Amino acid sequence: MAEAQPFTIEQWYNFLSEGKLMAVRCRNCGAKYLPPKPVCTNCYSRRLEWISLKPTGRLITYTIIHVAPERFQQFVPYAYGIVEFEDGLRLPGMIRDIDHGEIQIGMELELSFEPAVEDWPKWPRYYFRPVKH
Amino acid sequence: MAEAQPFTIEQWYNFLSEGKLMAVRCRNCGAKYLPPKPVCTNCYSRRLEWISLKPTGRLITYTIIHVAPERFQQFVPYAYGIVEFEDGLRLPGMIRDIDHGEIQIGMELELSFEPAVEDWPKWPRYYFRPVKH
Amino acid sequence: MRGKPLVAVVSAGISKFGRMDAYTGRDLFLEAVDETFNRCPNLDPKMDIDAVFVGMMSEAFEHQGHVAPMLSHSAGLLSAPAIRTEVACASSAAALRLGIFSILSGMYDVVLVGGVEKMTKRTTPEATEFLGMAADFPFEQWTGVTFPGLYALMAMAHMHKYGTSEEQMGLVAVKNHHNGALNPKAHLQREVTLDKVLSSRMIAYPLKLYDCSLISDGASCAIITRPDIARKFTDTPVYIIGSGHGSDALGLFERDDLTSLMATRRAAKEAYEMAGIEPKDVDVAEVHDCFTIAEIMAYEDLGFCKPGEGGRFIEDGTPMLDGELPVNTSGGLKAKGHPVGATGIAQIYEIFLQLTGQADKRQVDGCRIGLAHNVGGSGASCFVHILRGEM
Amino acid sequence: MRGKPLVAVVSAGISKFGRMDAYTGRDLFLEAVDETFNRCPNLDPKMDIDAVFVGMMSEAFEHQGHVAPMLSHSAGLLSAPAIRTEVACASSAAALRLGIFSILSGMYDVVLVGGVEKMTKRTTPEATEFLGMAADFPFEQWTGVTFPGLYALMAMAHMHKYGTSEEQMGLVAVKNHHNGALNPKAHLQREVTLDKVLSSRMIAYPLKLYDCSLISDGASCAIITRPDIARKFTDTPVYIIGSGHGSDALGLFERDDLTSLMATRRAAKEAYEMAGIEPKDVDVAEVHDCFTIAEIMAYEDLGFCKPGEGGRFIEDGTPMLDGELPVNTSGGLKAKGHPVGATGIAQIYEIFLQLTGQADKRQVDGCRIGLAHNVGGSGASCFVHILRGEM
Ligand SMILES: [Zn+2]
Ligand SMILES: [Zn+2]
Repeated sequence: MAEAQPFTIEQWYNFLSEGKLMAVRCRNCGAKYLPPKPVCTNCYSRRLEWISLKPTGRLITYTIIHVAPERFQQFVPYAYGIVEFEDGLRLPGMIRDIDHGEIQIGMELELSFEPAVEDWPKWPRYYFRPVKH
Repeated sequence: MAEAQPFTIEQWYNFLSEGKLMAVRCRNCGAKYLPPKPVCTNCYSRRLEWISLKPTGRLITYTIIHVAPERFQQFVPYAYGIVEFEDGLRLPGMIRDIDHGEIQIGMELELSFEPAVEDWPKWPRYYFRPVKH
Repeated sequence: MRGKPLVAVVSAGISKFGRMDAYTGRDLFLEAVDETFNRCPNLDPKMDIDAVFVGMMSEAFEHQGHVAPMLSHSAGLLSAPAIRTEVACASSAAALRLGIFSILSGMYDVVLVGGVEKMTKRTTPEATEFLGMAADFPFEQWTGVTFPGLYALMAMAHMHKYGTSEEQMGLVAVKNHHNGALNPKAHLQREVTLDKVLSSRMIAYPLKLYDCSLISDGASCAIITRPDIARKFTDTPVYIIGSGHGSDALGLFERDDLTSLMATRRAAKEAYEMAGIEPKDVDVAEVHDCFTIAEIMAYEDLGFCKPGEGGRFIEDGTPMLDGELPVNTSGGLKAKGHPVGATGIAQIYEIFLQLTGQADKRQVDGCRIGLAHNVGGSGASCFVHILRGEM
Repeated sequence: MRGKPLVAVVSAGISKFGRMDAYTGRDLFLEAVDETFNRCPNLDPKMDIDAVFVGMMSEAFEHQGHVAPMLSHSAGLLSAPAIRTEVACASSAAALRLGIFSILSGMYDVVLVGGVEKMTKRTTPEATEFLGMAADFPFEQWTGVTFPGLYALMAMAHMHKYGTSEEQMGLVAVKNHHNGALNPKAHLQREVTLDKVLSSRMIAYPLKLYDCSLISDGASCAIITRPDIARKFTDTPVYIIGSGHGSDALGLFERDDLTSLMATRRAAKEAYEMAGIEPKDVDVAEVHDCFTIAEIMAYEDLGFCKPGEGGRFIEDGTPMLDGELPVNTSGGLKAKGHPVGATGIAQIYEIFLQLTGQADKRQVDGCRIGLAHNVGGSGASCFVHILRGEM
């Protein structure tokens, strides 16, 4: 448990704040994890490595949220969806910089990287936006 | 469940904000409750009544609190104890208006009544102080 | 042995559901306990009850953890040790399942199971925040999803894959409000039209206000015993003959299929097999309609209809009060209300009433097999219980 | 049948306890699970484990409820249904007890039980606030008490009634730091002098900083099975032969006696009777030393000495590592650390190591009977488990 870059969610957000979308790969069995985890739970090996993912993927499903908790009230109404990257790895998040009427299941979206917040949990945020070709 | 003055904790704090220390008595078996409850759990009768208690009692045990959560930080260090009223009914609370060195187990204290706060849970607070003879 | 009674339900009770301004959680719980004891005069609470299992979702609403001994003591059961179970909105079904295990283990003979949630003293943004804590924090809460949002993501996937319509979802709300209007304990006791549902304000597209269950205060309670001693307490015991529990990934994004809850399918399989029955044998069901799409998915995942046919199932009228398989006769979470920790046992209460002929205006004639389906969060937990009456 | 094994513990593991900056709760849990699986190569986690019960005290620290399926899935056990238990600081002992019930019920053969709490990423006022939620809100939290404050009220009553001294309490801290210094998993691995304890800063008179347990991150895990299949998994199973659970009023002010925990006395009575042993038969014990006064009360309530003699019991050296009945060989909550939800099973882990001769520098020679005592909050919940090794 003394790795310089432990295979944990905290470290994943550290990478995100450096502009990197990362996942964990097991060097024993090849299983990939997003969210990351410190042990491969396919083969229970600890021979893990960080791999970077291309930060663009396909929209699986989405919604438009009109009622939100306090801290997201400023964005209402906002689009929110699940995006699938390579190897079936997925993340959920807000979809911005797009007309809500133009959102379609199956469309390509890319991940944006935001700075980390000051207070707990001191993580950066991220969101999705249309790919600029 | 449609009583004007239901036998609940909410109603107990309503009474407190009116300067009344109340308890619940069962008219069936005579059991007394502080905290109040809407059913006598000695005999499971609902024939209850509110009774008022004399707001002075005897200190059972106490401490001096030096580390407190945010909202009580302003009072640190503060004395805190458990006071027993008539019939063995007890309440815990801060002890104020007294030198900490003069606090003694067994001493007589009286309840103070404070106004209700604005935000949740909209209850008044109370504390204990030496009886002014 | 299939269909063998696991335990008997000998009594049950719930508080009024709704906005109960004068009541804290422990006071509501005592109301549910009081109805339960009143229905069962042969029970001596202090002598007979061996233990208490109680479900509550969140300590945040009343800033109160460690509620199990508090509720047990407040109900006058100081000598019955008490444990809280938490699996979000399925917390009290978990309490029931563990109560069943504890009786089967031989450690206890009579157990009080219950649930409670006191929600309405908080603002709507606060309640949204507290309920949201049952979603994955690092990836779901942190990125701005809400519970209606999570079910909306499933609704969109279901519509996309199967052509399920907003009208079909709306019909679930119409049905459940119809039933709720017949239930004096329900939070909302009034009918709604499909038009009103469809024109209600948007919460998370495509889910509108009337697609969402209610934020309510409430508590629930049941007494379960060893089957062989049930008649000491009542002449009309109801037997639990199947209990199923399934789990899934917490994050919706970590699940393969977004149009079905694997946790429900697993729980249903376990419960049906234990009970030795099939979906077609169910006479009356309480299912987890936290959102209308959830009830449609429940029809499919419980095997009442095929995958993708949940929309047509409600259109055809099968789950109506006068249909072939009445679903949510109580009004469901939609109209009866959804004090989350109380919901699982409140479903058992409704099935208990139905199977003992005590459901008054919403009584289903000649029902013998009842099913209760309770889901936690966006579907990472599910419990299915199957009950059999003696009528 | 007295002393009959209820279940076997075939493996156990804990994460490092302490300030684990890089780890969220689920990552810590996986660390505990990983040690557990490594100690038990004959176990096939995905095939063998039927269910997961996990204790966690508060959703507030990580803004995360519904943790049971999250932890189970994160540990690779997607098909094992998972339930969280919560009774404050005794949450994972509750998970163990329900795991035992579930095996005795015949529903499961192999169960993973565990606990977790991730506490140190929050500020001390936040942690004080979150821990405080396990006290009665309407009368205790609302009027300004803290957890050190509640135990200080008991300490004052104990001192007043029995003449117990601050020095005697301090000796508990000295002992537990001595043991913690021998435990590589402990949060603080250094000895302290009585002088340092007595001169540390006041937290809640008469309790000083070194009278208080640590705010720590950590997770714990154990595998329990039907006794008759235990040897499939290990050559050195440890048997749980007694399980006791007691509850009390949540509010300290509602209890008759402030110098003793009725919940402990009840749990101990049940556990001793089930195990068919007496306090003098215990060879090694982990007791709930959230504050030094709690360990002194535990000596008395567990029957290791008479009421009021707990202070002399530590003075006489009986619970020292080389004494007649070593208590908290792990360092206890005081030095090993107190990630509250993890504590109950972490005690089982220490007893498992002791009874299988794996406790290294802190090994108690020839121990056969071990006891674990886990208290929730200010004493409204208590669990006692008695374990027997084969050595
Ligand atoms: Zn692998
Ligand atoms: Zn009475």
